[in-house]
Amino acid sequence: MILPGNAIVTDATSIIALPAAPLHALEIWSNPEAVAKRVQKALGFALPPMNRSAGNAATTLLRFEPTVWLVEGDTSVLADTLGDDGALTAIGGGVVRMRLAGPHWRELLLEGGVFDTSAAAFPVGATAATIIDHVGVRLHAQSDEACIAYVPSSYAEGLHHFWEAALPLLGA
Amino acid sequence: MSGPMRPATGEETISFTFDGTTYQARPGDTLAAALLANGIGLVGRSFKYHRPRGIMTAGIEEPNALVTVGTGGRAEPNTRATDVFVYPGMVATSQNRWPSLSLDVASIFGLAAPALGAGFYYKTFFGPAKHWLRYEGFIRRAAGLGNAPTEADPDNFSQTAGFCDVLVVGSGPAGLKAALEAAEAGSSVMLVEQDAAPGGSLLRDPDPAMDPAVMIAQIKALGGKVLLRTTASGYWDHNFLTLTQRLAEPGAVPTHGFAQRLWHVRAGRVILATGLIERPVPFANNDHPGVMLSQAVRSYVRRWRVLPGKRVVIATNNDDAYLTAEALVEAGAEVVALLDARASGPAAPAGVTVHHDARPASVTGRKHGLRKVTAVIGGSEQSFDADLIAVSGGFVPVSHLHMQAGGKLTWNEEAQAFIPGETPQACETVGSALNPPPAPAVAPAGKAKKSFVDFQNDVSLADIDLAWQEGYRSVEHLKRYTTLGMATDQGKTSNMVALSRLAEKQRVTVPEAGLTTFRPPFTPVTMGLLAGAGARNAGAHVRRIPLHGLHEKHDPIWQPLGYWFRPRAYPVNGESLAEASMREARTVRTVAGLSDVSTLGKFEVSGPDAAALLELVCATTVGKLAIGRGRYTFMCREDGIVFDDGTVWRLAENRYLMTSSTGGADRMAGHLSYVRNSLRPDLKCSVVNVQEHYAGIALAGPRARAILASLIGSEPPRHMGYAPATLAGVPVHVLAASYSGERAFEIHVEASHAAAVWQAIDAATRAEGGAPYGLEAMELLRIEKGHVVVGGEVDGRSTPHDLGLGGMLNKAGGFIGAAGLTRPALSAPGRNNLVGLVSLDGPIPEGGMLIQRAGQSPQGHVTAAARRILEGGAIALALLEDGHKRHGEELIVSSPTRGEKARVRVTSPHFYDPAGERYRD
Amino acid sequence: MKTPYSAFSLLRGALNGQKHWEPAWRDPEPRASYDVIIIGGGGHGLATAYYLAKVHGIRNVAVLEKSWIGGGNVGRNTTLVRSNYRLPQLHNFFEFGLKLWHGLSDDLNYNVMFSPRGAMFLGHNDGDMIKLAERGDAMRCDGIDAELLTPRQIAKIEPLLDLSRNSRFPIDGALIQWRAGTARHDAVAWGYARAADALGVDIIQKCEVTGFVRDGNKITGVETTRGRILAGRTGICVAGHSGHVAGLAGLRLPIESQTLQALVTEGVKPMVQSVVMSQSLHCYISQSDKGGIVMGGDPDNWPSYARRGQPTVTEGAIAQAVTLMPALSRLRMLRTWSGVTDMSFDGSPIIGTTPIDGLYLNAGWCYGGFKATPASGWTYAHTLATGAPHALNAPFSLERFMTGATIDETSVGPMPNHR
Amino acid sequence: MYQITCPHCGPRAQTEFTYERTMDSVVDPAADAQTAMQALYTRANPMGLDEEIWRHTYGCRAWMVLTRHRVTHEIHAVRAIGPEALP
Repeated sequence: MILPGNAIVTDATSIIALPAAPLHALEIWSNPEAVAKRVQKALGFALPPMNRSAGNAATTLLRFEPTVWLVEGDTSVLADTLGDDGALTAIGGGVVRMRLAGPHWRELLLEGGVFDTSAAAFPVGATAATIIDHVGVRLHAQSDEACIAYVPSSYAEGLHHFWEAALPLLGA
Repeated sequence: MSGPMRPATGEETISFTFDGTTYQARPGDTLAAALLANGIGLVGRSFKYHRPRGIMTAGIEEPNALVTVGTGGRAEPNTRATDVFVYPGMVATSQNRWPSLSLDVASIFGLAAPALGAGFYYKTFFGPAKHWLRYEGFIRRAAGLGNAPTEADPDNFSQTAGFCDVLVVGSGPAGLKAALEAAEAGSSVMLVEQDAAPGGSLLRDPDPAMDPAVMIAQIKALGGKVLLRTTASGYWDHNFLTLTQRLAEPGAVPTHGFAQRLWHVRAGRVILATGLIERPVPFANNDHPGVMLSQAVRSYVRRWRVLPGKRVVIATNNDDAYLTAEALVEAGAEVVALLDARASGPAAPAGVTVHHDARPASVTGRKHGLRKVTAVIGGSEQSFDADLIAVSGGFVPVSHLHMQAGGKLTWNEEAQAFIPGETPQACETVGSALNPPPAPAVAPAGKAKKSFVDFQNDVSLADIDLAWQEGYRSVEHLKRYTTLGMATDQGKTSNMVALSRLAEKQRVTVPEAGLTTFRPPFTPVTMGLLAGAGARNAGAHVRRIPLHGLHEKHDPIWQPLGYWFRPRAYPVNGESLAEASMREARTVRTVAGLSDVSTLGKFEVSGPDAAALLELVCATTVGKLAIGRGRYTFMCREDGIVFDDGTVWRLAENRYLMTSSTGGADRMAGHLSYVRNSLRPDLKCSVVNVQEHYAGIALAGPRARAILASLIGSEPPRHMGYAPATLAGVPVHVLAASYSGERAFEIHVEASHAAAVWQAIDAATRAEGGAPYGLEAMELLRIEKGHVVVGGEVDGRSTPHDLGLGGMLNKAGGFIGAAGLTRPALSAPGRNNLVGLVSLDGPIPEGGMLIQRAGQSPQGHVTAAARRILEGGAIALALLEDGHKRHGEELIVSSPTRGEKARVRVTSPHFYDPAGERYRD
Repeated sequence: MKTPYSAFSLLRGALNGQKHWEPAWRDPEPRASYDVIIIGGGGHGLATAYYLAKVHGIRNVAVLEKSWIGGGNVGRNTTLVRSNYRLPQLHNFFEFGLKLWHGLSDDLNYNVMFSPRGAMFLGHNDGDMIKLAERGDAMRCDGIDAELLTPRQIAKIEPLLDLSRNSRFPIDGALIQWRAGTARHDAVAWGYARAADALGVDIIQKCEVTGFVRDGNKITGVETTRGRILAGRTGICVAGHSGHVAGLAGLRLPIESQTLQALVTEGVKPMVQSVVMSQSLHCYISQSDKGGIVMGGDPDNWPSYARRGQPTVTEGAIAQAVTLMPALSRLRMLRTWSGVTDMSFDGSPIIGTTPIDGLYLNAGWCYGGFKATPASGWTYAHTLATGAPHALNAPFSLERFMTGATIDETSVGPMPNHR
Repeated sequence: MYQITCPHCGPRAQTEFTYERTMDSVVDPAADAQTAMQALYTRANPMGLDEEIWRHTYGCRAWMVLTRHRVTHEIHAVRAIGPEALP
């Protein structure tokens, strides 16, 4: 049962929409190994495997799909690495990045969800696409204190309200 | 009946009301315990005959003591008094009685009972259906139980995902042990208990070797999650379970606004420690207040320190009831007789007379309890003065979840019970449900007519006999004919009693007689909980367009379109929708207007095989487009029917933009993905959904080109041309496409920068005398131009030819739908074709039927109606049988539901600038 | 001759302990051969047998049921009866049935409790209202009752609907068919069984068809768990399992089996008067005579023969229902159940001949078969008696899919799961 | 609610997935009309195992073929379909 007094912990959980940032879909349709090598050379780090992230100060790559990476930040070095094996397409206008911060973000994401966000199943550095309250969202476990949710812009306000409403339940 | 024993600890610190009278209760009391402590035995009325009913059990299986708890939007009708814990200020009200619980007029139905046996309603009330409706109104008012609230629910309900290695259901001795063992082995454990206190049978029969509180603390210390007041209500495929957790008692104001929580749990393994439910005993008037299950009596005495009766008869066919005798004697009650149906039994407590080969035959009662119990002992009748009878007809393992999981049951002859057997899921049953105490079959001793089996639905042994006599012999027929097991207790106390009667009738064993299946939920579940957050929005969030806030400033009329909301019109000076939209359309025809088209489906297709993919999806040729050019296209389903339309633009050598309709955008995204990844994984291309990435702004009208030229500082592309540009300092795509029939452009801009672009175009357009326009004006413009719209003329039943698009089909074929289109009926005469209609008198009712004369079956219907924007006069688009060949014919549009009618002439659907001269430079 | 059902006879029973009632139907052993065998003792099969005997005088008929009669979809639906379809082939067919419903209790001498309490489709915006008007106009032009309601008129019938403007799906109006309503589903199966039995039809329970007896391209009988039974004509009538049974004869059908769930709440005093549906949402709400709110929604959108649904599907339907009628929130879901439905590839049924001589098919009812019971039985009986379809079921041929003459009310095309 | 082991994401809840069609109803765009319509309009619809195309629509968006039992709902096998991809 919920006991009075839990409001103290919930105060520590916040949901903040981050400012718009350049986001691209990087898709590779042929010669994936060769492209991966070229990309690694250009970026200085390897393309992350499924449901993982990798990056440096300028660019973060998040893998949510078998053939597509979400690129956050600078893509200038990538264009030349793809040739006829892949393409970059801008998508940032359609995504709102929401930062769920505080010790209870994993619990918050279980509300209306179906995906196991426990540290064992979804460790720091992992990414996952799932559905929360009927909305398709993509998650990136940044740290034990924060997760970034990539939410379709049109649903961002609805989902924000949904999460705000659920805050009183956290830590129960 | 009962005086409270209640000495020792605890004080009556909680006030609550029942039927308006204030009573006191102790913390931890169920409403049933509190009522008994206050000497109240009459709690409710039965469903059919309105017989007086009391408290029969101490748990979720209670069939009789149903009350409404709470008020207003929080009122919960049909709440089991045995399954609600009293809280300060609780308001409980009895149900299904008028004018009062003790004087219920409808109890006269009991007098008519001989005529109202099982299924009586199938045999009478004949005549026209309308007459039945009248009888039915009376029956409906008499039936039902509590009243539904009439107000909206003020509380929220949470739905939460849960995951664990081991889920243990039930915190009795077996459940506690299993949960602790699993936790000690390093598994993540969830332990759920429907009661507010852990312990299960330990609360009634304490075991010094097991302290529930200590074990719970150990489980928690090992990281286990313990959920009290939580019922595992559904066991679904692949070890998925739904748990319902009460965060506040029925009717109570929840601490944080959430009344209950629904857990969606995926468990590695499930351990069911669900225990037993005691079986009642059929005898005459066995439904009267003062007839109680033996273990329930023991619970009230031991757990709640309430004495439900002072002079008690115990009737049993097993050893367990002897423990009840012990408890009663300890508590100072007089056990006037222990009737044991068996020839022998264990030793009884001192002072208790045991009668063997003894069965209860009938009871008589008074308001809150019994007066007399009559038994058949050895073959002769004997009566006892008693205010309570504690009965035990054996035990039924709680195998509901096991069966929901697909598990089998095996028959245990000794216990006359079905025991959980094999299951196809990772699930096992432990504890007493596997080992019910021996309890032999006993033939009922009382009159069948008043020996109730299903208490709540007033089904007696006689009803079962009648169903059998009339041929309703399969257990499912029996259940449906008599309504047995269909009440809110779902047959928890009645199923086995009924099944043994059926077996007796069939002269077969119980397992041969059959078994009904258990389906979720285990106990009834609040609808608001199942709705969750969706109770407020039907599970459908509103989708906001990027410029929602900007439009809001103009206070537009909003129009829902799927889950989106778009401005329908921007009225000024108190204009109506019709006035505003006509003004906006006129502005577009004469000056220029701008409109938000952000919700259009948009897909970027890139790669060497991009054109090949588009040629597959689009039914028109698109592969030969020059860079910087676009064209109108449409897409067919595999059966050849048009399902969407849009445009395709070649942005660069290997990069295309495809647009599609708003309503079909999600479907198109799935279709494209299927075609690209499933049908043609060999293609070298990428399809990216950019619907939300780009906001879209349409600029249309004779001044549109000049306005745009001034904004981008260069000549915009000619009709069906594409060019990148910079507008208000923001990079944009300019697509010269016209939907309105005027020279027009779509400006696509990254959504996060759309406001600046809209404001710049808006200012420049207004400066020219133009204005923004909404969906309604767009509709007027496109109807006049004869453009089809998905969901209107593109109705999911029309071919390209039907819609006048046949000429644009890719002659080479190879597109999806080409094969389907060859089917003969798709080119047979009599198909509905797109036509225009011009009214010869008044407005044309949209959706109206096209007929030649009154009384005739329709030959078509109006898909969209409008007024001509500059010339005036009513026009419409319609789908008409063989319409292509009927231009010039006069018909009637008839709308009987609206009492409207118009005479019309069939024309071409292109009313405005059919040659397309206005948008060409 | 069976004792006719009447109030008088019930009262007589009050004096004799209702001892004078005979079994509603016999429990005969199967004979070696019949003129017509109907596979499937559901509502449609029993109705077909009844009309074969009553209308066509063909009484040497057996209904073979693998389990107990009425245990399939006729006992698992939400009991809606209506004819308010947009397309003429459908509304004319169902209207013929609706007329039979209105006299069915008398015809069968069994109260099927058909209750014409009205069925309304709510509209939530202008687009919905035009679609509803279009449907109503199509019906009215063909002589079928339909009426548009304003929110104020709706409030009088269903005061507990959320009629406020700030609802997520505000209610702009409705299309009501007053002659539509609900019936007691089990009683329909039992009523037809009792009446057919009285005319000499053999109802054979626990008799599963395991194969067909074939002579070239002709079916001459069936193999069953109770032996071989021969027949002049054999009619499949096993909606939900049509794919399976037709498969025994080597036929592949334009049908995919899916699970459809329904639920009922605990009983409460009258709160829903009519049958409430929605043009934009996918739930339907009515109240049974016992007071339970009966509800359903979309099917589980993938193939299944299990009478076992997924919880999230019903949760979605309940969210819609509670949004429309917030007073449902504190009622409790008492029981859920599932049926297996034949999802056809245009959403309309199939009643008619097959490419195999002597074999007939009644299938593809999607989630709307209950209301069709009388019309389906009537036209299928005609088809089985004459070897050719009745005018009302002629459009519902099996061939239509290959020729393209599909009847697609929801206009979603060949994939039932896209519906 | 099923648990479907996505070849790319591992075990996930069914609500993330959508069912598309059976393998036997895939219409080859190059097929002749008769073959195409047979594929589209007839199904084996077995009361047993069948191969079905599903998509992890609300997850990794990838397509896969499930071998699934129509009565027990047991998923016997899942295999990925689609373009070649890195692990």
